[in-house]
Amino acid sequence: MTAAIDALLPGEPVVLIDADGARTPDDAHELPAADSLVQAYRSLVTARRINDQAYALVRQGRLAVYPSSHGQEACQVAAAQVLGEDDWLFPTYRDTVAAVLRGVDPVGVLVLLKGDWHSGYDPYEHKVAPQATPLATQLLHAVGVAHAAQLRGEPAVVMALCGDGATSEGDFHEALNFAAVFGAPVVFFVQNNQYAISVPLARQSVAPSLAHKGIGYGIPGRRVDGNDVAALLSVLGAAVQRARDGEGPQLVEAHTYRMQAHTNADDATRYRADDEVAAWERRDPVRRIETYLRGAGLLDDATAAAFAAEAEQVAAQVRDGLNTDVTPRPDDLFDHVYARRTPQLDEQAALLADELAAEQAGE
Amino acid sequence: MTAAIDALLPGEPVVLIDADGARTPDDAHELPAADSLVQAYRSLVTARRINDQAYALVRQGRLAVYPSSHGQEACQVAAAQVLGEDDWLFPTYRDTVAAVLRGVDPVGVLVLLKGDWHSGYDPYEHKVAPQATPLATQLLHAVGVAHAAQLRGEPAVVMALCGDGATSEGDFHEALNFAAVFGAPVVFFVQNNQYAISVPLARQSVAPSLAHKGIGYGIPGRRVDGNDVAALLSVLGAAVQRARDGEGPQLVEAHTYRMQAHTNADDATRYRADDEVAAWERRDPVRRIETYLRGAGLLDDATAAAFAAEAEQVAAQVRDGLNTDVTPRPDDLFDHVYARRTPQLDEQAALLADELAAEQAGE
Amino acid sequence: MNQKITMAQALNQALRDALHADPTVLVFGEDVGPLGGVFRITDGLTAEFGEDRCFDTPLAESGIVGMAVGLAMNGFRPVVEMQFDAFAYPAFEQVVSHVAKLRNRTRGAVSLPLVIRVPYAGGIGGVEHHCDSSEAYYAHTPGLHVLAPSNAEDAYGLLRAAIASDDPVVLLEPKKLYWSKEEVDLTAAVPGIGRAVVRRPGTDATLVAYGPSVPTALEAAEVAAQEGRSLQVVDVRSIVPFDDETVCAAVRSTGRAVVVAEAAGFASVAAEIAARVSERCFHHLHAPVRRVTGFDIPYPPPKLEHLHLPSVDRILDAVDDLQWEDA
Amino acid sequence: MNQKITMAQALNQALRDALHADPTVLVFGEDVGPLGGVFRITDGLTAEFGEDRCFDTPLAESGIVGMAVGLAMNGFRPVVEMQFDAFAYPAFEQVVSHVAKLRNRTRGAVSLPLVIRVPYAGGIGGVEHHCDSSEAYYAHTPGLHVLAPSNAEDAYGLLRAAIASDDPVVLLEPKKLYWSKEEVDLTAAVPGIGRAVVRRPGTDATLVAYGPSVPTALEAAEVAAQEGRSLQVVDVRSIVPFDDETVCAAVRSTGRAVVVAEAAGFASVAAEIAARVSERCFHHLHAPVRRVTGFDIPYPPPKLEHLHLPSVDRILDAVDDLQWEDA
Ligand SMILES: Cc1ncc(C[n+]2csc(CCOP(=O)(O)OP(=O)(O)O)c2C)c(N)n1
Ligand SMILES: Cc1ncc(C[n+]2csc(CCOP(=O)(O)OP(=O)(O)O)c2C)c(N)n1
Ligand SMILES: [Mg+2]
Ligand SMILES: [Mg+2]
Repeated sequence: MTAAIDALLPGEPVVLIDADGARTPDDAHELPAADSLVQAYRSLVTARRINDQAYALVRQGRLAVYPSSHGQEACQVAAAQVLGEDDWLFPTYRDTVAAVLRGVDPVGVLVLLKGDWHSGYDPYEHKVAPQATPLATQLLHAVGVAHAAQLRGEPAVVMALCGDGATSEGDFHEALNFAAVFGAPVVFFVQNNQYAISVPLARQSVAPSLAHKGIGYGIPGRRVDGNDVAALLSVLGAAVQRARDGEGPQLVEAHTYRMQAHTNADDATRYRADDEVAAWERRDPVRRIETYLRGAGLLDDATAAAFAAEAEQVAAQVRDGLNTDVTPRPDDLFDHVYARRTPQLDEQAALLADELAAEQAGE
Repeated sequence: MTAAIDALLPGEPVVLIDADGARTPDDAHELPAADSLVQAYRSLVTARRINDQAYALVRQGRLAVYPSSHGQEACQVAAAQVLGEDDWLFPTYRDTVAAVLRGVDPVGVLVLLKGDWHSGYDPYEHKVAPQATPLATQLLHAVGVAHAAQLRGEPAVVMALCGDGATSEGDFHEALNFAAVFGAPVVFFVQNNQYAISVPLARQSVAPSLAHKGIGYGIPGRRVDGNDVAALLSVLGAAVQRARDGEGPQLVEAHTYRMQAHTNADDATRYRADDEVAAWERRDPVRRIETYLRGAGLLDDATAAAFAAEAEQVAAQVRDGLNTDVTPRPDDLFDHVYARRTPQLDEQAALLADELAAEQAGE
Repeated sequence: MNQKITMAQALNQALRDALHADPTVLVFGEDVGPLGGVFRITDGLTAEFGEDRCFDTPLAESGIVGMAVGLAMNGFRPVVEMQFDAFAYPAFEQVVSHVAKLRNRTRGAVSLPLVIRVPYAGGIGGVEHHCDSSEAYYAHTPGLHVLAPSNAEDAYGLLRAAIASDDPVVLLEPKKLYWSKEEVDLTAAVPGIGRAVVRRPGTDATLVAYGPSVPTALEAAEVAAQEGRSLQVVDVRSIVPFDDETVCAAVRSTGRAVVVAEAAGFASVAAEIAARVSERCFHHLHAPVRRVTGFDIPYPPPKLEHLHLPSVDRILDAVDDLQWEDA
Repeated sequence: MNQKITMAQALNQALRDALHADPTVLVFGEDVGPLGGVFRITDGLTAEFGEDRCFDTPLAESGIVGMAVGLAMNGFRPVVEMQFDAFAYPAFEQVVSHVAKLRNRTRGAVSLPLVIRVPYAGGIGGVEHHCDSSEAYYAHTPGLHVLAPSNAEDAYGLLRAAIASDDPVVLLEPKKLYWSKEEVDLTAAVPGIGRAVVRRPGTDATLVAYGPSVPTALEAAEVAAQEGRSLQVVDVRSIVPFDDETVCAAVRSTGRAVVVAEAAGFASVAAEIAARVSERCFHHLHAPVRRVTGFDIPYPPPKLEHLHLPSVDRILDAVDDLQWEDA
C-alpha cells in the first residue's frame, strides 16, 4: 500500500518556456500542443483583463475588495484548462479568474465582493465549489466530492486550490492524508506566491519545498514554474490524468508571485521591497507565452487583437454586471438557513417584515 | 533556512540488539554504554511490573481503566532515560510508565484512572506535563514550552510523545511545523504501535513511514526498532543532543506493538489476529535486552533478582496507594476553575454546601 | 411489534434500516468499521454493507466532517460519528463555518444532508473530555438542527428523521442511556424534528428537560408525586428547531417551571429555554423560572460528578423554591 | 492626561505598555509582526521590542493557541491575535479542552496567563466569516474570562487587566469601534475584570448591552429621551465573570429591561442575561425581559447586515413593547 520514496520526491521546478519566452532544454516533458498553448494565451489575456478590471472597480467603489491573482494568471488558466466538464474545481477567494474560465458568470463570482450575497453562482452548474475563505477547509470538501465520484465509479477528478500560507493549517494535513488513504482523485494545487498577506514563505515553512509535504502522506509532489503556463499545463494535466487513471492524489506546487497587495485593503510596502516585485515583473506569465507563441509563429497581430477584444468584452460584461445595483431580498435572510424555515425564523421574518412595512408606511 | 533532503530522509529502522538478544551488524551506531543499558533493563523490569500491576488493579475494580504500554516499555524507558532534569516530558494517557520513570509518584499518575482527579501530580515538580487525552494537542504545548526555554537561553529539551493514530490530527502538523519554523528544541517521539484503538496503520497512512512526515516540515526523521531499548537510547539520545545543541526538532518513529487491548474496555480480538500478537510476543523488549546483558556478562542472577525486588516494591507502592480511598473535597469543584472564584461560582458552591449540610443533618 | 432493546441497539437498527433503505447513506468515523464503534452503535454494519458503506477513517475529526461535507455535496448522505463529545471540537470550524452555512451561502443550491452523531454528556464515570455536554455550541450556531433523544424509541426515530433530513443534524446521544433497556416500537411514527412531547402530565409545575436529564426529571416527578406535588415533565427532544408551542403551553398550564440540563448553565440551552419561557409565559408565571444545570465548571472527575449533575434532590429543591406561598 | 485616540490606538498602547512593564509578555499571531496586524493593533511593536517579543507565526490558529499554552506554562504571558472572529474556530479544541481547563486539571498547579484577542462582530460591511459574534462559545466554556469593551478607555484598561490576569482571557474587540475617536484617560484606574458599569442613568427601562451594541443602546436612549422616555444603559463589559450586582440593581430600579447584542439570539449571552435578570429581578419586573439580538441566521452579506443587526429602531420598538399600559 505504501509508496516508494523515489516516486514521491519532487524534482526541481519544471520550466518549459523560460522568462524570455524561449523553450528550455527540458526534454523530460513534452511541450503541450500548439492549440492548447494558444488557448492558454487567449485565457491569459482575459484573465489579466479581469484582474485589472476588478481592481479598477474597487478603486471606483463598485467592489468592496478584490484579492487579485495578477501575476498568478498562468496558474489560474492552467487549473481551469486541464479539467474536463465533469471534473470539479475548488477555488479560494483569490481564484476568481479560474472560476470564470471554467464558465461561471464573472458577475456571479464577484457579487460576494460587492456585498450582494455570499456566493453568486450555483456550484453545480459548472462544478465549481463556492470560493473558500477559511483557509484549507475546502481541501477536505474536495476529498469528499472526489471520494463520492470514486464510490460511484465516475472518472471525475477534483482540482483543489490553496495558497502557501494555507499549507500550515491542520486541514491541509488532514485533507492530503484522507485523499492518500482513500486514493481519492484529487489534485492539490498550491499557488505559492511567496506570501500569506505579509508573512513570507520562510516564516511558513522551512521544508525543502512545499511539494515535499506530499511525501509524508505517500503523495507524489511536483514543482513547477507558476509563471510558465506551458509547464503548468503539462504538470497539472499529468496529475489530472494520473488521478483519473485511479492512481490517486498528487500535490503540485507552483512558484509564482502576487504582484499586487493581498487585497486593496493591504499595504504591501510594509513587508516587501520594490526590487523584489520588479524582479517578478520580469517573469510575467502573459508576456512570456506571448513571446514564445509569436516567435514560434503561432500568434499573429490579428489573433492577438481578437483575443484582446474578447477580453475587453468580458471586462465590459463585468463592468456592466457590477454597475447594476441589485438589492437583495430581505427574505433571503431567512429562506436558506434550512430547507424549510423554523418557527423561530418565521417569527423573526415577520418581525422584520413588520418593521419594513412600518418604515414604508412612515415614509 | 531550508534543509537539504538527504539530511531529512529517515533510513531503515535502527536495530542494535535483535529479537534474539544479539548485537546486530549495525556499525553506524555505537551501542550505549553498559551502565546505561543495565539502567535501562532495570527500568524495563519496573515498567513491565507497573503495567501488569495496573492491569490487575483494573480487574480488581481499583482502577476504572488502564491504557497499558505492555510491549512498548522500551519506548517508555528510553524516552525518560535520555532526558536531563531540566528537560520536559509530554506524555499521553498511555505513557504512565514514562512519567513514573521520570520520578512522578505512580499513585499521582494513576489517580486520573481512579476517578479522584484529572491530574494527580504537579507538572512542575518533575517537568512532566499532564497526560494528554485529546490526541496530538499536547505537541503544540511542547513546542511552546520548548520555545520558552529557547527565548530564555536555557538548554532544556522537550520530549513530546504521541501514537501512530495521533499523527493524522491537524495539531500534529501544526506542532511539527511550528517547531521547525522556530527551531524549537523538541523531540517528537511517535510510538507506532500499529493501531489506533481498532484502526490499523494502513488506514492511518500510506506514507513510506511515519518518520517521512518530518520531511514536509524540514525536520529530520528517524526510524527505530521500538522494542530495542539500546537502539532507542541511541536514536532518542542523539535527537535530544541535537536539539540541545540548537539544531532544532527531530521526529523519531519507533516500531512497536500494543500487546494488550487499547484499554481493558476494548476487545482487541475484534480487529486483530492472535498470530499477529504472538509474532510480536517473540520480540518482547524486556527479554531481548536481558538476553543481551546476560550474554555479555553484564547481568547476573543476583542483580536481576534485585531489580525484580525493586519493581515489586514499586508495584506494592502502587497497590497500597490505590487501595486507600481518597474522597475528593467538594470545594475542589470550584476552587481551581480560576485563580479566584467568580461570584457565580461562590453562589454555586454555597448551593452545594447547603445541600451537603442538609444531607448530613438529614442523616 | 414492540421489543425490549437498548438505545444503542435502537441506534444500530436505525443505521441498518437507513443503509438498507437508501444506497446513498454512508457511515464513517473512528473505529466504526470492524470494531463497530467504541459504543458498538455501528456493530456489524461493515460486515453487512461492505467497506464502501461503513468505514474507518484516519484519526482526524475535522477531516471526517470536512470529507462528509464533500460527500454530501456530491450525492451522499453521510452519517459520521464523533467518538466522544469533546473529541468533536477539532471539527468545530468545519461544523460552524461550513456544515451550518453552506446551504445559506449558496442560497439553497447546495444542501447538506449529513448527520453528526455525538455520544455526549456524563454520568458514566468517565474521565475528562469524555463527558462534555456540548449542545450549546451547536444550538447557538444557526443552520444546524440539534436533537437529543431521551429513550430508545426516540433515538431510533430521530436518527431516521435526521438521516432523511436535507439539513445537517447534530444528534446528541446520551451515553448514560445507551444501555438502558426499554420497550420500543420501531414502527412507531418517526417523531418529526421540531416536536417536544409531554412525558408526564402534571398540574403544579413543569420540568423542562432533554436527553439524559429526562429520566432524572421523571424520577423527580415520581418522588414529588409521593409527596403530593404534581409535576409535569416536558421532553424537549428537538433543541433546534425548538417547539415553543408545546413547551409554552405546558408551562402556562402550571405557571411554574424548572429547566433541567447537565451542561454548565451559563449561556446554555437551559438559559435559552428559561429566557424564552420567561418572556413568552410572563403573565402566567407565579414564580421565576428556575434552572437546575451543571455548575459553571469543567466536567469534574468521576468521584465528584454526582455532585455536579442535576439530581432528583436538586430538582425538588428548585421546585420547592417556586414561591408556593404566593400561589 | 486625556487624549483623543481610537480604540485601535488604545489597544496598541496597552500592548506597548504591557511589553514595557513586563518582559514575559509576548505578542504573536498572523501578520502581527512587521505588518502590525490587519487592523494595525500591533503596529510598531516588532520594531520597538524585537522579533522575540512580537512575531509572526505560521498560518495556523490551533498552533498559535497551542503554542501559547506551552509558553504560558513555562513562564510567559502570551497575547495572541486571531485575525478575525471566525478564524478563531480552528483553535476551538485548544481553547475549550486546554486553555479553559488546564488550571482546573492540575488543581491550580498550572496557571495560564494568556490573552486571546479576537477582533469580532459586524457592522463593517465585511464578507462572511469576518463578522461573527462568537462570544457565546467562549462564555459558555467554564475557565475562560470573556471581556468586551465598548470604548477606547475600557479597551485599554481591559487589555491591561487581561494581560495582568493569571487566568486566560478572551478579549472581544468590536471591529466596528476600532476607528472611532474618543477622549481617553489612559491613566484611569483599570476597570476590574467582572465589573459592569451604568453608562447612562434612566428611570423608565434598562438597556443591557456590551461591546459593539453599547453605542447603539446609548443612541437609542438618546432618541428615547427626545421622545420623553428615560432609558438607563448598562454596559456589561465583563461577560464572564458577570456582574449580577450592577446589572440586577439597574433592572430592579426601572422594572423593565431589554438586552441588546449582535449575536444570534438562541442560546446566547443575551439569553443568559435575560434568564438571570428574569429570575433574579422577577418581582420587580413590570414586563417580560425582551431581547434585541441578531436573527438566528448565518451572518448576512454586507447589503443586508443593517437588517440583521440590532438597530436603534428595533431597540425602541422593543422598549415600546414593555407593556407600559400595565405599569
Ligand atoms: C482559517 C483562516 N485564518 C485566517 C484567515 C485570514 N486570511 C485570509 S487570506 C490569508 C493569507 C493566506 O495566504 P495564502 O494561503 O498564501 O494565500 P494567498 O492569499 O497568498 O493567495 C489570511 C491569513 C482565513 N481566511 N482563514
Ligand atoms: C481528538 C481525539 N479524538 C479521539 C480520541 C479518542 N481516542 C483515544 S485513544 C485513540 C486512539 C489513539 O491511537 P494512537 O495515537 O495510535 O495511540 P495509542 O492509543 O495506540 O497509543 C482514540 C481514537 C481522542 N482521545 N482525542
Ligand atoms: Mg500566498
Ligand atoms: Mg497506536
